[in-house]
Amino acid sequence: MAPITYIEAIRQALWEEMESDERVFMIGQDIGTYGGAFRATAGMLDRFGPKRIIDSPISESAMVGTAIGAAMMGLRPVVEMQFIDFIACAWNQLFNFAGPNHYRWGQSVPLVVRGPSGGGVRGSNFHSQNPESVFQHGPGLKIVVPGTAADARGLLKSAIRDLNPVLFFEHKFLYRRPQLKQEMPEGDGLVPIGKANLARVGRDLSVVTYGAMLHVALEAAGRLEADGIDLEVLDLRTIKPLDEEAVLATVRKTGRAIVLTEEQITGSVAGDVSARIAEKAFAWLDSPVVRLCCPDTPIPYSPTLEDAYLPNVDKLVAKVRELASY
Amino acid sequence: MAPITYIEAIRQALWEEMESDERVFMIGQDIGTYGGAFRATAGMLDRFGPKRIIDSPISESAMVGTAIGAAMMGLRPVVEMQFIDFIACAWNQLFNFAGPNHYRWGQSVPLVVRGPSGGGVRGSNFHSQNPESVFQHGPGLKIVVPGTAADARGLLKSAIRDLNPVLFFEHKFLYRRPQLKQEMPEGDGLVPIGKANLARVGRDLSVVTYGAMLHVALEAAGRLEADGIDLEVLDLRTIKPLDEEAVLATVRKTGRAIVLTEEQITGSVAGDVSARIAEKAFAWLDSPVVRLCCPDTPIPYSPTLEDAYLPNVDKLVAKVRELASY
Amino acid sequence: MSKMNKSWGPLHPAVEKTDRLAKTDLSGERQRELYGYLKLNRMTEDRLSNLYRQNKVVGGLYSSRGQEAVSVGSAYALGPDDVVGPLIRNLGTYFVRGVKPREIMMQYMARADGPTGGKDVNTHFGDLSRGLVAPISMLGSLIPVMAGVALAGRMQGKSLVAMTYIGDGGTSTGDFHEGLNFAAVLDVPLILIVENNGYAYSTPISKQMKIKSLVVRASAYGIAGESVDGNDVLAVYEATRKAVERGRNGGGPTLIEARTFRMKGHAEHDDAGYVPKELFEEWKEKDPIDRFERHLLAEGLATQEDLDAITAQIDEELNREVDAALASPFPPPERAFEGVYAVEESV
Amino acid sequence: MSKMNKSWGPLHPAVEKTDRLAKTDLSGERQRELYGYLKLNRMTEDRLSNLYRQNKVVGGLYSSRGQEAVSVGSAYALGPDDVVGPLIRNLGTYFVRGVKPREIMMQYMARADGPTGGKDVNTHFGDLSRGLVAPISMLGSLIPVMAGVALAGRMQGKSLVAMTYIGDGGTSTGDFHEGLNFAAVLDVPLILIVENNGYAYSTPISKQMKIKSLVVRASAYGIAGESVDGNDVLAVYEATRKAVERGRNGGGPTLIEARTFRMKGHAEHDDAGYVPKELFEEWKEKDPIDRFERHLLAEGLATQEDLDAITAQIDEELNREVDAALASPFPPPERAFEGVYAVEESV
Ligand SMILES: Cc1ncc(C[n+]2csc(CCOP(=O)(O)OP(=O)(O)O)c2C)c(N)n1
Ligand SMILES: Cc1ncc(C[n+]2csc(CCOP(=O)(O)OP(=O)(O)O)c2C)c(N)n1
Ligand SMILES: [Mg+2]
Ligand SMILES: [Mg+2]
Repeated sequence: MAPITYIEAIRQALWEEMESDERVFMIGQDIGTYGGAFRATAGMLDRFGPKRIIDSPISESAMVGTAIGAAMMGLRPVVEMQFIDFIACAWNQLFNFAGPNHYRWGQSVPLVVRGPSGGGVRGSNFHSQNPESVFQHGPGLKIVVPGTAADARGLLKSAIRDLNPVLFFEHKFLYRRPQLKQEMPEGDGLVPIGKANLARVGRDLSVVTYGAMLHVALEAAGRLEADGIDLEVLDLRTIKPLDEEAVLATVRKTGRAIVLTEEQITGSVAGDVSARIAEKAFAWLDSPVVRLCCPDTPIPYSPTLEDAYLPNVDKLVAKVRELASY
Repeated sequence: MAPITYIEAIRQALWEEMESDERVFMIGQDIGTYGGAFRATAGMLDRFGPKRIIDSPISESAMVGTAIGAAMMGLRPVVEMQFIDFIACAWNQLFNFAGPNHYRWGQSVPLVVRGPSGGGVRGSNFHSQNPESVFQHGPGLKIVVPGTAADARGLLKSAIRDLNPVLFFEHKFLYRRPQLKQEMPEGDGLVPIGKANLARVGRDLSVVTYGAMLHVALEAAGRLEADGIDLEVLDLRTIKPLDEEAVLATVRKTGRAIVLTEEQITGSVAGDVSARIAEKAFAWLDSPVVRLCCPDTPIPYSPTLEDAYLPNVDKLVAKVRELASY
Repeated sequence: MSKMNKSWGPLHPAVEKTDRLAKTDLSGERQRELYGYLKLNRMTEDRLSNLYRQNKVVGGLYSSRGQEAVSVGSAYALGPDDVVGPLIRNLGTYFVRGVKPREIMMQYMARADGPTGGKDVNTHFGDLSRGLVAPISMLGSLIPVMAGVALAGRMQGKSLVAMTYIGDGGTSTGDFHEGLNFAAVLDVPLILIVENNGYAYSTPISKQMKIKSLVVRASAYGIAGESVDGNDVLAVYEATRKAVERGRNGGGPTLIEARTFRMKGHAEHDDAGYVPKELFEEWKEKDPIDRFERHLLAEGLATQEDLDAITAQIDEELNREVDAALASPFPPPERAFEGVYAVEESV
Repeated sequence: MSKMNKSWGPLHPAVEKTDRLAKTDLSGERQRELYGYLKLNRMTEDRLSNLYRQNKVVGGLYSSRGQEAVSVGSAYALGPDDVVGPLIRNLGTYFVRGVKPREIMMQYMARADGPTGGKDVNTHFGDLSRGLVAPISMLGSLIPVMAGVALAGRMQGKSLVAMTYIGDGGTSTGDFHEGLNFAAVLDVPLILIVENNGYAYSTPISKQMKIKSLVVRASAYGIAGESVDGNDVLAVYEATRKAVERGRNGGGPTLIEARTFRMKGHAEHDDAGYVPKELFEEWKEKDPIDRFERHLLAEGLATQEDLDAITAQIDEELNREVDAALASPFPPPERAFEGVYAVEESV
């Protein structure tokens, strides 16, 4: 089969799960007639009908609440946030209802909330957020952040089949990158939630990352070869539950770590990963654990400002050089 | 003047700021006639009248939204959450409206949202939360977490006078502890936001903490004297902006750190503090940076369960002993 | 205070003192059953108050005294496959769904054998095999969730209806609006019982909203609405029965305002000093159980002996229930760390 | 699609095609001023479309074509001390408040000299000295915020009113409900213009709500409500003027539904293929600017030459504005790191 983009892989995963499991249905704004703001559900209304492709009012809290109720009844709702930033309006339902439910009274809530996250597209502060940083604290939630097309497909399928509430944060900067086109594996190509992927094997320093930053890390690794620095790149893929073993393993191997993420640095996933390293791989560390993130500002709009705000290959290369000579 | 409790100190701060600045007013559920679920506003309706003590409908998002509007107009609203857990329903207003506003278009939003947080009172998952962990990521917000009566008063006054949106998380377990009774300083006794307090000077190991856990740390310190272990205890007091210098200073001095907080460990403030230490005080570290927090579960109700869930003196003492011999 | 009282009074359509209750086709036997649930509700709460005074209740204690007819009457109109999401003041609903008093008691006392094993508090438990969904504390949140239950039922080809409750105070939440509008636009069989008891904690409805009756909110969503005497168990039952029928027949959601009164404080610790005494006196006259008793006697559906026998039987049952609940230990500490994620299907 | 169309049609009370506009006391001069704002709104958007095609607009571009009368008519009824929180489709409101086209253009083009210096996008800026509060993207959020502005005004002894907008789609948010109820119960002078243009992105109102007109929502909060022809600038102006008067006199909030139509896609990239062509044709006939033009001519308030002169003058102004906007550079990168916290009073 022909290689497909990240967003096509998402659409394929949705489509196939809708085909194979009639419990799966979707709720989202403009996902029916329009096929979704990013076309993730294009054609689905015709194929699956309005009972399973539900065009929603602008009510994120009710979208998620409704999904919770339906999930408890045995269905498999998938909620699309038009932009993931609007998940803020469903915070309470996710953080307080969906997440703790199984612990509280034993009732599973198998649902997925998915949508476009991330910056680099000049979306400004309300169309560029990365909400994994705030949701990682929520007991009972799972958080998935695919960085490649095959992972997007395989992880989304796993998310839909999971018995727990899964937040599936797609990176919109990756949606149509031609470089990310990939052939999909035969069959389901399920990728397990909770398993990181060693995206590049290296010797000298570990970059722990995910999402769009994965590609920054890989590009930097290529550039640093010339310096004789051999980067190892770990793609977390899942933020919660985190594959701590994989994180510790790479750091124990290289002795040096940079956690590279696209989020404001305070309260970041990077901080959490870094804390685990400092606590559990301390004896193996040859240098400080460095977080390369965004500054603690809202996400600015102007290209000059957003470029200054986002991590990039230059910034990573500089950090690696600094750290390698520590 | 006679020593007063933590909650009385809060009431005093509110009262005095209401007296001295007519721009200050309050919005909250049952804060008028009833004087607040925890009596923080007792007597205020009579003194200040219903225009400045506004009994609110059950609309946390509108409470905060209204406060934002009033703050932009030059007033100084103080919003009470009946239990801080309900701040979840105002997440979007705080995270997306109040926090980023000044960065986005230069308009300050001087407001305070305050209320009872924290566990240990058998409140179960929706009356025991510590929301600093999730809000710490929000650009533009300030977060204050007093651990003593005098700090509660001095920091609340500073919060009300601050030009930015300040989340003021009181610990309800401390509200009426007789041991916390303190004489208030003369005058305003302002405590600056953003300044940690070295609550105990020690030699061997730093415990970085705040809120109710401050007292756990101090009690453990007393107990550990018998072992010949001399704890230094740093009370953060402010979570955002964090007094990173004070954190690094104590760690550089003792070479060992435990970050002790009452929050689920993943995505915690403890993780963030720990990451800063691992990045910026690495060369001074003699042992891993340890986070002593709660497990990644909702907050359970039953005393046996909640006691197992919460950090306490025994757990801290054990960790310190383990780490001291690293 | 007296101003508050005055402004509150007219906002709250007076509930008739009369013993003439709503017309119903319910048999005498079923009406006696209803009576049993009402008494079970009240008598269990009396026992809980005792346990509270003995410091056996770990957290707060909430009472539905004076409002029992709302929970019992509405729940009684549901079928076995329907699903309901009660709130903290809907003990009666739990009983009608088959929950035993010991379950509630163990929840309040945080015991190992309670439905959540001590993990959560009071009525915060559910059980879909009995058609029960647990609330969270954040008021309003259950409304969209129960809309989802109703939607799922329809998608699964079941003819179930979903029902939940909200207080006058809880109607001010965003989720009330989003949930009802969502249910309306999807036309799902959701019944929302708006329990208008005049107060939200200490806040009278005059400070909660500017409208006189909550039933006008139904038209804001284009759904059916009815306002009933919430202290008449038959009126509540009949209104709910009609709403259930409407829901099953594809008629979409119904909002039912039940006008009632909270005869105690917000919780056991609250003496409700902010409620004018006359209101308590006025509403004592309208006590839903007393009224129903008088109705049963007047209509010849029960003798005083019948009623006494029901009461005595409940009393005895409650002795056993209290003993059983007290016999349950606190949960072992390790349980705190278990069960965050589901590893097998719940349904 | 045609089903959607049908179901949408009757939900949306037809706006008269007639040129007979609402009665007003506005002088000819002021009506010509209104006309100028309408044209400025539309012509600026045409320029923005050009800039967009030239890839000068950094993000998306949103148009209010066909809805100009709502923004302009409502804003024109405000006084200098009133405060308004416009949304993305309320360019006209910004102009009436004294904003210059270059400010909007620089916002869209992310330039250093725009009101946010490139930090935020399009109409996401405010300026209290001109009575403007910036929106955030999350629809509904501005409603409680503007209630707070109104409350503050009253507390400060000013007689200001606060006004904001919401689309038919945005009415489904929790904040719409919480904010309006809050404003109602506090009786603050908030005016909410519900801009019912039949669609939220691709979603017709039949999928957004089950009601036929949004003005019924006013009664759900016990506040004044009115539904007006949103393509008649005078009708919008007059309804708002009355609401302003009501608000200033302590009469509390008003909800005004303005019935209109979005003549382009949701944003420049959207061809609105989901909107039946006939609707566009139908509404083209009701174009608010054409209608107002015919009114001015018919009533003898302006000659064709007057109108042409206004247009020519705006055209010239816009040449200068575009040049000025294009002359502004992108902001220096360091600015990204500045200004998170306020260090001095803004007001
Ligand atoms: C969103 C939210 N805010 C605040 C609270 C705190 N609280 C618990 S019950 C209550 C009053 C509820 O009043 P009402 O809805 O009228 O129900 P009633 O207690 O009268 O049955 C409040 C404010 C809450 N549970 N949820
Ligand atoms: C809370 C929220 N959810 C989703 C969106 C994405 N979104 C932006 S505009 C829009 C449609 C808005 O429709 P309407 O309110 O009718 O306004 P109109 O575009 O017609 O002016 C949507 C869904 C948003 N801005 N806010
Ligand atoms: Mg009530
Ligand atoms: Mg619209």
